[in-house]
Amino acid sequence: MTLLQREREIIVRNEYIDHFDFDEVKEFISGASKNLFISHRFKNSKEILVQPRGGFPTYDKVFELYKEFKDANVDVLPLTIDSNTRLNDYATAKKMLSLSEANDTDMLNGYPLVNHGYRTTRKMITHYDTPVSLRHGTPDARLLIEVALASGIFEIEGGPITYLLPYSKNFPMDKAFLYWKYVERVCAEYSKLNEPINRESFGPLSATLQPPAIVIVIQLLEMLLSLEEGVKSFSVSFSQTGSMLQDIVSSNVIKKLARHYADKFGHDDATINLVYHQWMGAFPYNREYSDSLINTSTVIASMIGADKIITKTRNEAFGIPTKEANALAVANVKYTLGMLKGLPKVGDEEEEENLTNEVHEILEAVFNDGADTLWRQVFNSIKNGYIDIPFSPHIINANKVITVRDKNSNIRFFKRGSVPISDKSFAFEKSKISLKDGDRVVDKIIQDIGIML
Amino acid sequence: MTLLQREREIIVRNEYIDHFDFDEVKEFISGASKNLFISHRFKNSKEILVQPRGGFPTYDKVFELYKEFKDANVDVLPLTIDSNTRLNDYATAKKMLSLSEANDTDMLNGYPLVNHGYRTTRKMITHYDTPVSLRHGTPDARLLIEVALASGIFEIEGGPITYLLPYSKNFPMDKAFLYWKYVERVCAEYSKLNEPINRESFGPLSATLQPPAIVIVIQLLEMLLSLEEGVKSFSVSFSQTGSMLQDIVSSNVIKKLARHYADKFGHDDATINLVYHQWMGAFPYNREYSDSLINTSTVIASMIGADKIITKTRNEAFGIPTKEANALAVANVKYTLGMLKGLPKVGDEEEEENLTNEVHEILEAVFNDGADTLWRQVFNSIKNGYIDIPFSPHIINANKVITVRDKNSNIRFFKRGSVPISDKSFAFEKSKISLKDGDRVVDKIIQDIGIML
Amino acid sequence: MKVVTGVVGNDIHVVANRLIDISLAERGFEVFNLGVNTYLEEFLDAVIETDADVLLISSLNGEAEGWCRDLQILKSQYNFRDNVIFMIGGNLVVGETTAEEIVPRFKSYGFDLVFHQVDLNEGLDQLELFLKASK
Amino acid sequence: MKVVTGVVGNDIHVVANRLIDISLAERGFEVFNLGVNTYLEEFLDAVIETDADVLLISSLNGEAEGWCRDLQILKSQYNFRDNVIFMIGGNLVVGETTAEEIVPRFKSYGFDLVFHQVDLNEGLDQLELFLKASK
Ligand code: B12
Ligand code: B12
Repeated sequence: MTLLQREREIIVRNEYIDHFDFDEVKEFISGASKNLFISHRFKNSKEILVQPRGGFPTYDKVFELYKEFKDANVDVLPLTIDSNTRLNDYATAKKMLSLSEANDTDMLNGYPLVNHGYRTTRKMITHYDTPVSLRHGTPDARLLIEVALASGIFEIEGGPITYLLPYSKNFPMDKAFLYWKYVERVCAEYSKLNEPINRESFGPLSATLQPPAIVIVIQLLEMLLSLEEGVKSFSVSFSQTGSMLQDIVSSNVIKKLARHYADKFGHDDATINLVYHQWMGAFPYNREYSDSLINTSTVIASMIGADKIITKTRNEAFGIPTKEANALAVANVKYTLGMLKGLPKVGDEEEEENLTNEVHEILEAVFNDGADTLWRQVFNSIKNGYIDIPFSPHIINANKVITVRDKNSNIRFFKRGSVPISDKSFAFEKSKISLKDGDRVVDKIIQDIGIML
Repeated sequence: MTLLQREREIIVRNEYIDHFDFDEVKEFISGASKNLFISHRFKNSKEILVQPRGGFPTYDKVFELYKEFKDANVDVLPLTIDSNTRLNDYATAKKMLSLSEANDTDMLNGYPLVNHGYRTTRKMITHYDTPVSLRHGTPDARLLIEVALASGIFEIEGGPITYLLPYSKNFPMDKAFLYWKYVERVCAEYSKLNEPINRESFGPLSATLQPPAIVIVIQLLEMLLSLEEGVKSFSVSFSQTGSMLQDIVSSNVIKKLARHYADKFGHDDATINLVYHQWMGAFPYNREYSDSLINTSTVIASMIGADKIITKTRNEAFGIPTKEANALAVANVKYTLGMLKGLPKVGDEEEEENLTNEVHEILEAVFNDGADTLWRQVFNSIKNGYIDIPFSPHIINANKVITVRDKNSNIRFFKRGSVPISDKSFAFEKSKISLKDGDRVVDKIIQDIGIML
Repeated sequence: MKVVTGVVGNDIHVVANRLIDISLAERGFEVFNLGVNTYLEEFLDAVIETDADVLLISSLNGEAEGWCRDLQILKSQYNFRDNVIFMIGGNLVVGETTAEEIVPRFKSYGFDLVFHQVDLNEGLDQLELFLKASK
Repeated sequence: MKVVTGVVGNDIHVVANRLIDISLAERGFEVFNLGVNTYLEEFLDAVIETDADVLLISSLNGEAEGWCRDLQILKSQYNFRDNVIFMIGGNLVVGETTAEEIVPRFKSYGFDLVFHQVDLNEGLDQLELFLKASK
């Protein structure tokens, strides 16, 4: 038995789950319908796949949610996990699940997958015969992904950086790296049985004034950490920046560099896809405007040639959307995508060159770190502020980078902190910023956060 | 007294209007607020101006409509005229107006401007101190525009071709040309007093599978006919084609050629603006989809750098919108425009070259016609099918052109009829069309009309 | 079977009219298309002249009511043979009203078949069913 | 005036928290920001330790109710000096509920000022008014 397999046996020996039958799971995955694999859909579809967000405590409510989504012609179903499960607190999840079932109210903000178990969940997933994507935010997702994969969920979102810096205050970062290594390896193993399991990184991060250079660096690093463990299908992602031009530039650069670095590290056989998140920042308290915002980001997704788009709803500012509002958003997005065909190729040489330089500059510093493994180099780079995201709640984040928008809403470095972009790149960024005399940076930031309000 | 002035005196001596005081009107226009002139707004604003459609029978209802629009931050107010007035049937308009006033129901589908008169209407227009655009569809608009200009309406839509071919079954075309010559001259005269009066052509035509080459040819010809009479501010326009790429290509070509031909004909001092109409074809019976469609066309308007956008509403498929639905559309469009800044310049060389060639080819044939004046050359060109629009109800239209959409929704010539595009240009068009074996053209056309349903 | 069709009143919306023409022909009808901007009397004259079995009126711009509410009266003046079917469809009123409200109203004006915001193919299917039933 | 602030429960929405920190400081308050992911007991301890005049809690992810409904009980266990103001704001429940329903509920839990989906500046204006009034 390999070391990994021994660890897996221990992980699944958990009082909250029934006996975990690895052989049966292996057999299930080997024979599973191709339709469950998003990697298969990516290969055989030229259209942008549409995926909403969503999850409810009970099996029945998720089943209904999926029905609603299917009627709206969804391409990829989401399974959003509740926050107790995310923190490995299966006891509370169990209690809240029974309360939810008994009283017909939602006592959890997502689906407690571990408690439901793979035997039950698999029924639903094979019933709809549609790819499902696991949306969680769990630093230690080992048991969760075992159950997910056994259920037929063949896309796993997250990563040691992107599910940590925006989602946690003090979870130890080294543990996050090691637990995610486990996730990558299990995905890699199963990828040999049928179509590949797809891994997806979470590019939106804190969803607030994130500089594209940092986002792309993190995407590329999580990609490399994943491919390194044998994953063969990976999605990099980012969210609408607030500037159509910056989205286009980001897309062109991330597509080019993802392929470049994957090849450079010897992973020419891996497929890399691009996922675009509709606006992830503060939404207006106005459903009409929210619809307009969502539609605009759908148009941008088409223009940048994303492979998948993850949708929001008109209820975003108000609260978790009903299944109806959620499905409506999917239907509208599908409608708009349907009308956008044969779009022109767009770019901006100067901007793309600058962004490419910045990414190379930061990555060079990461790769030059003296540590012996890539994950330790990344770890050190975050610790010493080479990688530093605005508005992270995590104590390890340097918080020295300050970004503001230029007059065309592009996000620019105002302070670079310890991020090792060159003086030339930084000068380019600064040259775009026009703060008038007497303008306070904090007022500008508040205004820039609220750009869509 | 000039001949024109003599004609004007006769025109305004009409039993349905009070005494028309030319001197007072001249004085009013000379001293009118700059804010009433859209030509002035165009000069001093870099933003896309937003203009809805709308008009009701009574003064009070239009006053309220305007209030609603102003609250939604409108840039240009519309005044849509009822269909009796359009046909110079002021008697019926008068009767229906009194009925509307007495019973508080709308017995007219627009504002009977002639019956209301300029003294009354001017009050409303100066009250809002915002440019107003006259939307009618009147072949003989002589009296109408006298009253409009005297009221403070300083933009006049229409033209001898664009208000004829899509709007009439058998109004004599030569009369249309002569009546519109009057309109141009009056606009030109008044343009000397203050800011220029703006004239706008109606590019959407029948709003159904209109080939961009024909649309642009007609726009350029109406522009030249207008500038020829001394108009100094003119807007060419077209409506969303259904393909973002084709909109971009059309925009680039029309901007370039409008300037080119204006200069070539000696009108270097004239200002030419571009107006974009949101989708003018069949709307879905689904308000959500309609919102998505409207929003997408707003994004396109931004991308093509239109100077003004004319909006639709989510009620389009159902019936004439309420003032609330109409104002909501304006607010949403303004919201979306606000988020689109610094967009990339986009184009497609090959497509633009082809479209430019087609326009030149058709115009060359028009200008080579043996007639002595431009309007007669145009007249002949329509009669002999050089200019031929699909889905015109007018008996003079050749109806030999057939267009279908290619796989990216671009509108292409399938049959060119007598339109004098070169074999090379036509071959380019045909090469894009992919009708599968056994596909019937009529099924394709039905499908292509219903592209947004 | 002969059908007279066209768009009533000052309405110039021609697109549906062209499609109706084609669809009727395909379904085997002999079509007399008067086009847009046709007044009720012109329609009735054409029915007499062609000895048509069906009069199929379109209206899109909301004017239908004004132009058609006298159909009953005109019908009694003209001397139609039995079994002429009077049919109207399109967007029959200004603003928004439900079909439930509109259909009975237009039937009371003398129409046998009324279609408000209904697809033309559905309408033509119904026409054929109606023809079969009334044979 | 001393204010203790932070985001309650397992909530990691940090953006408003950063802005509140800045705005309070600008308004002349002495701020103790405990950041996101802070439990009610930690807040109350901090109020005691710093001898704060105001406790300003944020909650965005809908968890507020679960974490705050025992405030009344805890208040009676701690020995607060008079006039400590308890304030909460953000997006206080999961899903959608009206402020009319939420405000009284949270007041019954022991909060003096409750703001559901209210801009922070408006909330801070209200706080200052409240402070003036209770002087
Ligand atoms: C294209 C269009 C135009 C073009 C028309 C070009 C032309 N010559 O054909 C232009 C821009 C010139 C135009 C002008 C005007 N239009 Co217009 N136009 C439209 C639009 C956007 C699409 C119409 C269309 O071609 N549809 C495609 C065809 C295939 O479908 P259809 O006509 O809807 O018909 C379908 C059914 O109704 C049915 N059908 C039709 N006839 C029949 C008959 C039977 C028996 C059956 C069973 C079914 C049936 O079959 C068709 C396919 O399913 C509609 C709104 C919409 N529907 O989205 C407005 C609309 C019809 N127009 C409208 C109006 C008011 C006007 C104007 C008066 C201007 C104004 N004030 O806005 C002028 C009309 C001038 C006049 N004299 O009539 C209104 C009518 C209002 C109402 N009923 O309450 C509409 C609904 C827009 C609106 N919401 O305000 N228009
Ligand atoms: C950005 C964002 C994120 C980022 C957060 C990054 C970070 N670390 O900060 C990411 C993507 C990581 C994220 C994650 C999640 N999020 Co989130 N997120 C948002 C979003 C889009 C914007 C929040 C924001 O930054 N706004 C800008 C700041 C300045 O404004 P604000 O936070 O809204 O606060 C304003 C007021 O509330 C007020 N205010 C705040 N505190 C106080 C206090 C007082 C006293 C006063 C007077 C006023 C006040 O002042 C601010 C300015 O006006 C909102 C939706 C929205 N509002 O548009 C959802 C939202 C808050 N998230 C939500 C949820 C559920 C989650 C997740 C659980 C994932 C999920 N299931 O969807 C996780 C949370 C994990 C966790 N442990 O908490 C829900 C909450 C649901 C509810 N209340 O019913 C929302 C409403 C989205 C939704 N409709 O579902 N999220």
